[in-house]
Amino acid sequence: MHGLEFDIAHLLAGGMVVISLLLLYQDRLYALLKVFALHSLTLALAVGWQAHIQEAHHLYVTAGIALVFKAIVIPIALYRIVRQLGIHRTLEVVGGVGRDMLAGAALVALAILVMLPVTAGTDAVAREDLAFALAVVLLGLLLMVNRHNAVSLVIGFMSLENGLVLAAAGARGMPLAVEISVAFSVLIALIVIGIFLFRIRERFDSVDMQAMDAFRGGRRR
Amino acid sequence: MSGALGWMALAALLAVPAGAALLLVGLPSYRLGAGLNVGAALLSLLASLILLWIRPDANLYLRVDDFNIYLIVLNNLVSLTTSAFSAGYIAHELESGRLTPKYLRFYHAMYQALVFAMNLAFLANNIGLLWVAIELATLATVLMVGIYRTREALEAAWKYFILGSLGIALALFGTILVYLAAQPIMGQGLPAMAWDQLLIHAHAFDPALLNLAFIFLLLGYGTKAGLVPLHAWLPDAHAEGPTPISAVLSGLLLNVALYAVLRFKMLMNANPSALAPGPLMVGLGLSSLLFAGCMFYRRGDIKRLFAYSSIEHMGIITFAFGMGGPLANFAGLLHMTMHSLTKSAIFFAVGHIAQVKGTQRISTIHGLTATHPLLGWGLVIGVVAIAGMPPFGVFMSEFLVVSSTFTRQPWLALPLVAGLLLGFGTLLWRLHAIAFGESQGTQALGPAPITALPMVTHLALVLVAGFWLPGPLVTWFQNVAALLG
Amino acid sequence: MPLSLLLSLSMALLVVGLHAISAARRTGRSQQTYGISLVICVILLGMALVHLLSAAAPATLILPLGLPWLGAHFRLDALSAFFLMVVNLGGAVASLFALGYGQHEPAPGRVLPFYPAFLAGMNLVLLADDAFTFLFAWEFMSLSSWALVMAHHRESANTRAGYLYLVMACFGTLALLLAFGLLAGPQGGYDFATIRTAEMTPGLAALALILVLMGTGSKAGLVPLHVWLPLAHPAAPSHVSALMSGVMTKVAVYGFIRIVFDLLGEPVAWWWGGLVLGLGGITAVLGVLYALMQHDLKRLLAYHTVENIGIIFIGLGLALAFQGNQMYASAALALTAALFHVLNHSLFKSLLFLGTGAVLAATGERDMERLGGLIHPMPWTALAFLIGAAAISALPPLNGFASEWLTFQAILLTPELPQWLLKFLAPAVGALLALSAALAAACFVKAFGITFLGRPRSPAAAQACETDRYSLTALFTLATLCLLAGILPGLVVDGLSPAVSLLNGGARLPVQQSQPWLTLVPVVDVKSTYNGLLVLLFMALSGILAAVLIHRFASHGVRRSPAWDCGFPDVNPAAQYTAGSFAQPIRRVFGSVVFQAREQVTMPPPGDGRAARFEVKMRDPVWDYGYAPITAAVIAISNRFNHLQYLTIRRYLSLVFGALVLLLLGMALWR
Amino acid sequence: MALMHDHLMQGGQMLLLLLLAPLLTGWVRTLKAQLLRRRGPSLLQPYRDLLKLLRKEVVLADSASWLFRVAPYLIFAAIWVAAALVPTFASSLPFSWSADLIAIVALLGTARFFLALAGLDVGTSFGGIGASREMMIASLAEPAMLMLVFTLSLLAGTTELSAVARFMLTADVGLRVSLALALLALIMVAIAENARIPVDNPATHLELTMVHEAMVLEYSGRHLALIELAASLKLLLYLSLLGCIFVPWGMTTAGEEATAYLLGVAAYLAKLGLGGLLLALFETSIAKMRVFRVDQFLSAALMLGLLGALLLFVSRSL
Repeated sequence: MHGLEFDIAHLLAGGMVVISLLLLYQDRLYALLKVFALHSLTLALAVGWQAHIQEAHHLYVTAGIALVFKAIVIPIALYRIVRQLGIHRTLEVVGGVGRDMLAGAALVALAILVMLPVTAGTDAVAREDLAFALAVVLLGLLLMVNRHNAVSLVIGFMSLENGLVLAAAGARGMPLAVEISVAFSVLIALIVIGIFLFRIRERFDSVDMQAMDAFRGGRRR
Repeated sequence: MSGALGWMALAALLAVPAGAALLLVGLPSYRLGAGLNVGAALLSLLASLILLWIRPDANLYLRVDDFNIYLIVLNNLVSLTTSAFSAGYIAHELESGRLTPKYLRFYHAMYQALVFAMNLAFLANNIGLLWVAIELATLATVLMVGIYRTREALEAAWKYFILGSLGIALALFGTILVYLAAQPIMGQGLPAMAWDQLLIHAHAFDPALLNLAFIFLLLGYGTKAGLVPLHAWLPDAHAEGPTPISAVLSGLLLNVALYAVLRFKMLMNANPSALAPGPLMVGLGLSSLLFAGCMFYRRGDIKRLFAYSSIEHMGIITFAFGMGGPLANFAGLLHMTMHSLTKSAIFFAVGHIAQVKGTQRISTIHGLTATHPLLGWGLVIGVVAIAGMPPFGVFMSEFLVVSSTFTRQPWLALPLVAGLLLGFGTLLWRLHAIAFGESQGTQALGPAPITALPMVTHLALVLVAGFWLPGPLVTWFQNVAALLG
Repeated sequence: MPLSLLLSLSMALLVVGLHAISAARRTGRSQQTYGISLVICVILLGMALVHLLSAAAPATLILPLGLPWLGAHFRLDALSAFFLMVVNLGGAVASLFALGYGQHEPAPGRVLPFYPAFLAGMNLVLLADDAFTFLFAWEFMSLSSWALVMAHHRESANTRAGYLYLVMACFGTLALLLAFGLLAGPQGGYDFATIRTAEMTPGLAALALILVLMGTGSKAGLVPLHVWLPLAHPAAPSHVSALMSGVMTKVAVYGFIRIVFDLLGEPVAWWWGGLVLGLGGITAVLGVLYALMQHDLKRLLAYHTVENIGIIFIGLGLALAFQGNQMYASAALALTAALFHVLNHSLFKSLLFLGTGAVLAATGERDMERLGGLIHPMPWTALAFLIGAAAISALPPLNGFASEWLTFQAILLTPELPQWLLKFLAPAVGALLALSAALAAACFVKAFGITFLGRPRSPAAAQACETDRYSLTALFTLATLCLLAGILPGLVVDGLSPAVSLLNGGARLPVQQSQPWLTLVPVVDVKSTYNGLLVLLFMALSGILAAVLIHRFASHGVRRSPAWDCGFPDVNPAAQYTAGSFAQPIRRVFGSVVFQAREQVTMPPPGDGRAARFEVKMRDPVWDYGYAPITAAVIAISNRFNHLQYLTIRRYLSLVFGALVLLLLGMALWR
Repeated sequence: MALMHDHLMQGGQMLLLLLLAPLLTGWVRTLKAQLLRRRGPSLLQPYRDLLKLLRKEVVLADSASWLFRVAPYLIFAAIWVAAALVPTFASSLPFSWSADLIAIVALLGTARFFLALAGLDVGTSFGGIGASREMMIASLAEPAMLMLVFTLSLLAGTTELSAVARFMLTADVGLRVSLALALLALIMVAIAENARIPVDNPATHLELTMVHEAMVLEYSGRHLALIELAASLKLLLYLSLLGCIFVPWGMTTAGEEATAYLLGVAAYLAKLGLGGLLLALFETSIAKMRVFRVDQFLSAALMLGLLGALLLFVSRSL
């Protein structure tokens, strides 16, 4: 039976990594949002599964949070923002998707290389989850680094948070404090980002960060 | 009984700022708001002073120990003086129309929220709670940095927000890893996240996991502490936000982040087979020191200049703690304190100067000592003090750092000394241009001497600390230095 | 308890400074400040003299200040007493001078608070007995003097001088800091008593010596660390220049002696002496050559400070060389010469700077090319300045000659040294010393001749009038001391013998007072002797005799008439010899080598009305090859790094990202 | 009695120098004239000049200061004292220990210092020329002289002249290379210091190459007399210095009977005469050099002196 549990956890966590790679692959904003929703959905499933096999019921809450907020609310909200800002649909990728995929693969390898020997102490599920979580985090970072667009930057950040949640869920018996903090931080993050996007809307014509880079601090002095 | 009083004080430390924040949101009059701001800060300072004598014993969420208590007192002291300074500062901002009362309500509320978050961060006995508190502090400061809503301000806040939340994320990952390392030994649940418990059992943790955790924590909280190459948010956030916030950022928030790093360093030290955190911290410290030294020369904005000076000193402090040992640790703690006081004093002076001159451009500020003696000499004294010259406190810490380093690691002392000299030279170059020479620009009247009181207080404290440290404080530093190993 | 009194007096100086902050605005307060400083300095001077002459035992004191677990240690022994005497003598005379001169000060608010603080700082350095207190006072001294240099901050030159000064001071302090770090060891035994007893490996001791040379040399003005000195000393008000040049450099010398002779102590490697000796010789000659090229009177004097520091370090280097070979009798001679010259230089350099101050106050000019003929309006100042000039040019029977004579005698003992390097070095340094003495004479013929003699070159010089009586009193006090120290060197040598024996394992010079006619007899069995008193007597006798005889028996008629000048006297004072033209022969001989001096004459063709032009281009080798590259490098690096301020958020993120990946890779590969 | 006698000796020597100095100058002049096939003035002409100058009144330039009037006496006193400290016909005179060779050099320096100042005092261009060139020459001549002092003191173990002279009389000097170098250096320095050809021309005026004469151009009457006398004293000093160091034979030591003194005086006079002759020969046989080659001439002297000293430093340890 353990084998099955393990396989499913593995499947879900691995699925998240794959979806992160998919995020990297996207070059259109709406598609990016959809894929991100998928990402969060997978997260919800993974966390739920963890709750099941750890009999840690508070994790169901986490799963719920992930499902509701990250898979539904946030994508819709961002979708709204994008539409009402009317920002151009395509987002140019810095230096080609292909290179991103290569870098992503390398990062996944690095994550596994680092994590597997480290967590020899803990049980196999945690190891897998942690390795994949780290991979997701790194991929999210890569997404943030490689996009000019503010919205996709936010999405990269979110997928990174997803990775964190995955890790938290993977850690057996991690007290509720963490989930709360995660959800709470994500919430705050969303609000702030929303404010930001609107503020930016007031000041700039687009959410494209290049527009803001034009006013980088100190240059005018 | 005393325990009860202690708990009350502790509760006050958290409740007063939180309550004040809620109140201030709704308070229309900015005068009242400023007054309430000062009052709340004063109350929490008193509470922290009570904690100085009466310490409640720790529970799983909060605790007061040697290490954090003096930082808490320092924190509330500086927040008090800064709130006093900001009262005068804000009034002028209203006159000059850069801020509207609506934003002021927001500003004061955020100020108290920030104080609350920082107190919470210091008091937290739970690494998760610590993390939450620092996140909260970041968000509050982000909002305040952006408050002028100029393009530059927004962009600075945006930069700060993105880099800050990234750091926070990394720190969370590190926290989770620490829990993972603790969980097999200490079982699941809250104790596995409590400082005191962790310290007791740290020797048995999986060293490899701890190492990984420390890397994430160092990068995460190091971003908040503005260590090069994670520093990018710091200069702009200092330069674009209101000056009181710059003072709080440099004087306090950096300390909070460093405090977190040190906590985890203690954890690493407790585990014999984990990698020594020293070299990493020394490396980051040196890079910050040298980098900042190079950046002074070309700075045109006075606040950005001193923001880089904060980076430099964070580098020195990190270096000192990285070296470890009783002398270096003592020096690091002393330097933390002195830097908070001096740097916030400098920012007070800079705030007034920028308001008087109506600009932050160094190229348009000359001969301050002639036109505005109080501000000019205040700035000179502050810079001389921060540059590590007697009779000011920083001299003692730099004396200890350099001399103790040279006997242990001569090859580390050379870049350190080179960096110090470089920073000294480039910073003083700027100071000479600002404070001396033929005066330029507006000869507008300086602020009333009374508003310079916070600056004078800080400088006086630093001066006294230069040649005399009170006994209790010394024993304190020594105990903490021993704790830090 | 004299020590506690000394300390409280120094503290009193600080209080005076604080009080002056509030008082600076009001008139007459400058008199008050300087008066109190004068009184305190005189008391300190008296106490130091008593301690030195009574050869009292060292007194120590610990205050609960400074490093908390260590406390602030203070100690008064023969060495510090001698230097206290030097410092407070200079301080007293400068304060006396300032009683009059201070009233010409345009910005008293920037001078009065820092002047007493500066004095206090110097006194504290001499009394400090642990590393922290020493450096604390040392840096405080630098800081207060920096503030005094910045007093007239509106001239950009002064600001630059102050900046360079402060940076060099920081450099020196850091070097000393490292040195003390070595001496104190990892346990951090910072008090001098511990350091004295601590054992050091030769390698570390050598490293410490080099660091101390850098630290104290940068303050004393050893070449190549002297660049700040000729800029900073003249920038300050003249009485402060006198203090900085005449006294503060001596405090630096004290630092060197204290650390190298007292704290490092035995054993001394022989090459230490060679190093210091060579540096001293180079410093002496380069200093005077720089001075010869100057037209600014104060800067000329500052460069002469560099020269005299070189002479002092020659003595110290010889002492080290002798101590390295356990030749303590000879070491005693060298040390005596060095300390004697310390005293002498503080006397005549203060005198000269104060005289320059009087000239500055009377004419508002420092540039010699715009002075001249001042001997007529201000004869007394001229006389005092002349005595100072003769003394610094090492002319008998004045004091400069006595100490340089002793230095020569010490050099004449070097053939006893076993090491070949020293054998070759010593006579070469002797030649350098002789050269610098001769050049100094030339330089002061120029300084005095162009400034005071001839005809006024500017209206300001023509309308000058004699300075006030406070200043004159100060000037003649110093002049008298110069003469006394010159004709009674034996007494001085005996006076500073306790300090010498303290540093020299008990060995000292033979007692001089027992000699007939107070003759100076450095080494008993070597029969070289000098007697300033007799020389003075002879000269006075023969001169007076000649005068009396001639006026008695030959004519004593005098007729005034225009100058003869071979028949075509030039009416225009501008046709006189100027400082530049006076220095031209020497510039041709030495300057073309050292400074790559190039002369360029543009002579318009006949019939062309334009004036002919004569230009001299000189390069400062030390600056061009030592400092300019460093500054250029710093600026270049700053410009390169400056881009990092303007990256995009994405780039900053990738910085963090890169750091993370790098560390993770490290982790992965580490195991 | 003996002390009295010694003091008489000292005084006698000083007077003797004073009397001999003009004679030496006259002697050199006459010889030069003879060598140039001129009749030339009589030996006593310098005395007549001095007396004449002494009787004349002083003509002071308007811009002359008190220094200008004091300087001649100072210069004369310094040089006379210096000369008096050089053993002439008798070594170890009672006051010879009051100043050694270094002090003598320095005393000459004092005289030069004030002479140069006097040259600058009136504020004429000629005075300036003279002063600046004199100091340039001195800045090289003095070190050379001191190198000579080193050499001697290394040999004799002292810098005191009469002791050196006594040492030179003893056998253990031997022939040394460094002594020869020192002799050469001393001669060159002497030529430069006494403003003789080829460095300077004592007999010239109104020439842009003059050094010494340019400085004293404004002097007249008794002042000029004193300066002239000082100049001839200086020449005498250098000759007797050469004599007592390199040809010390015939020199008596104090406290002997009269015949010895007579012998000593005779030997001394002989040395002076010979020295004068050689000087005259040299001066007539060579042409004056350009002012800006003087420095090479003197740095050669300096190098010779340094070389001599170094050789000794090294040979001492062999």
